[in-house]
Amino acid sequence: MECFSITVSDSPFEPERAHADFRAAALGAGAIVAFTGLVRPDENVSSLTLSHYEGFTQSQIKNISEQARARWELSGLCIIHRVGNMVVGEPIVFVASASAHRRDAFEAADFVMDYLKSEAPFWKSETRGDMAHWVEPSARDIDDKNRWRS
Amino acid sequence: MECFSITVSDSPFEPERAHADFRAAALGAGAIVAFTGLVRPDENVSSLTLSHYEGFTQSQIKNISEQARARWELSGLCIIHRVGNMVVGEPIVFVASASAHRRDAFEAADFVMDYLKSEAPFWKSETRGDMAHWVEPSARDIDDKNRWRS
Amino acid sequence: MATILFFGKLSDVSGALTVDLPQDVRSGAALKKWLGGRDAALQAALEQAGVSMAVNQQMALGDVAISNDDEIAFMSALSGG
Amino acid sequence: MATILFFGKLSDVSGALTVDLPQDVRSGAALKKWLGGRDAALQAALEQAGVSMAVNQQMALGDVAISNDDEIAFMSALSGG
Repeated sequence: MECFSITVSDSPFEPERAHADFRAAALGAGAIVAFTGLVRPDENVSSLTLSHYEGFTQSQIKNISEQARARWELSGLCIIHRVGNMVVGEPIVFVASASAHRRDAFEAADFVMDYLKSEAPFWKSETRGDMAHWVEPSARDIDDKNRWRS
Repeated sequence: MECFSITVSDSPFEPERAHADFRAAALGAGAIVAFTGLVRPDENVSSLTLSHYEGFTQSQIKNISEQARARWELSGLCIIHRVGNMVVGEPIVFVASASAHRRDAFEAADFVMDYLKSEAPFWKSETRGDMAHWVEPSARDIDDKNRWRS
Repeated sequence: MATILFFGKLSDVSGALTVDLPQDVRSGAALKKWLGGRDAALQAALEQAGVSMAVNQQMALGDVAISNDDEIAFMSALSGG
Repeated sequence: MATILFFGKLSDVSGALTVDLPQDVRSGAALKKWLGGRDAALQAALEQAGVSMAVNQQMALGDVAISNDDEIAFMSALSGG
């Protein structure tokens, strides 16, 4: 059974719930890799808000998902991304890939995360003290993404 | 908070339960990568049994865990391995790594899995028809492990 | 009427607009120039590095044709997820 | 008495043994030879590729010293997890 899904939502989600649903749907896969990104504690940041462009953001993520499906042998790929206001420790992103082969599952999840972190249409705003400011992708995120150029 | 654990058990386990416990313990990490290995359906295999050498197997896995901790910046590494008789779809192995950095979490989980699949002291027996036979690591597993030689 | 959306840093400078495009504003580049002419702060923001454009939710370049039926988005440099 | 354990394919040939080691069996290699001399099937199995040895749960080579207090394990080629 195949299971490909993309969710962008301002509601909190439980990575373990998503993992259980994905594992049930991806029945028959030998390998599941799940990445969970969490809001890290930063004593200078009091608030984190992620904006997106409804519809466009989903379709750009769908492109990434389709690239991953073309590149690796996957029986499932689940992408969940939080938007809106988030607090420390909350899950921001969950990417799970299922495959018969361990390597395909690892590489696909890694690839999708690198694209999400550098090219997906999200705009992040952090409040430090009284000042909200927009955050751009780190040089590290851009380097990570460039690993996949062939 | 740091969380490093190794479990080898003949009791079934829930990857999602392990993930929830790990996420709670690794509070403060920005990235969690979790690998789950499941018994794949194979119409020719009626039964799969994994043996280990109690104590020795755990200490060999501990070596691998310590190598990963030395190589990557991790705030947690959880390794669970099933032994005994297993049925299709059951989780065999769960490896979760937590880090401030996505890349460290991905590479550490990938590394640990490659070692578990090729060098950990487990002996796998499959029953095909009436015949039980011992399985050796695949050439693919050995190639995967060799990627980490520096 | 065309819908003009702004994302990221640009959304601090302008909210969404619903506008009747002048006859001579029929490309992405012409729209950018026209919007900048109405608002100096927006002009400066639109000229920052990393600003991209989408027309009807498709990535577009300056020569893209636009009309009053379109949804045009100007997006500041992406943050990533 | 020394405890001798067998894992993997080797465990099909012999169960665990508790033995009083002869005076001249004081290395891993000597033990392997001695066990093989008692049982031709075990001798063949111990000579297969990939067989490794541990003494008191530490990986060991043939020249490792052993005594009657030790736990010695012979392990067939590993399957991996």
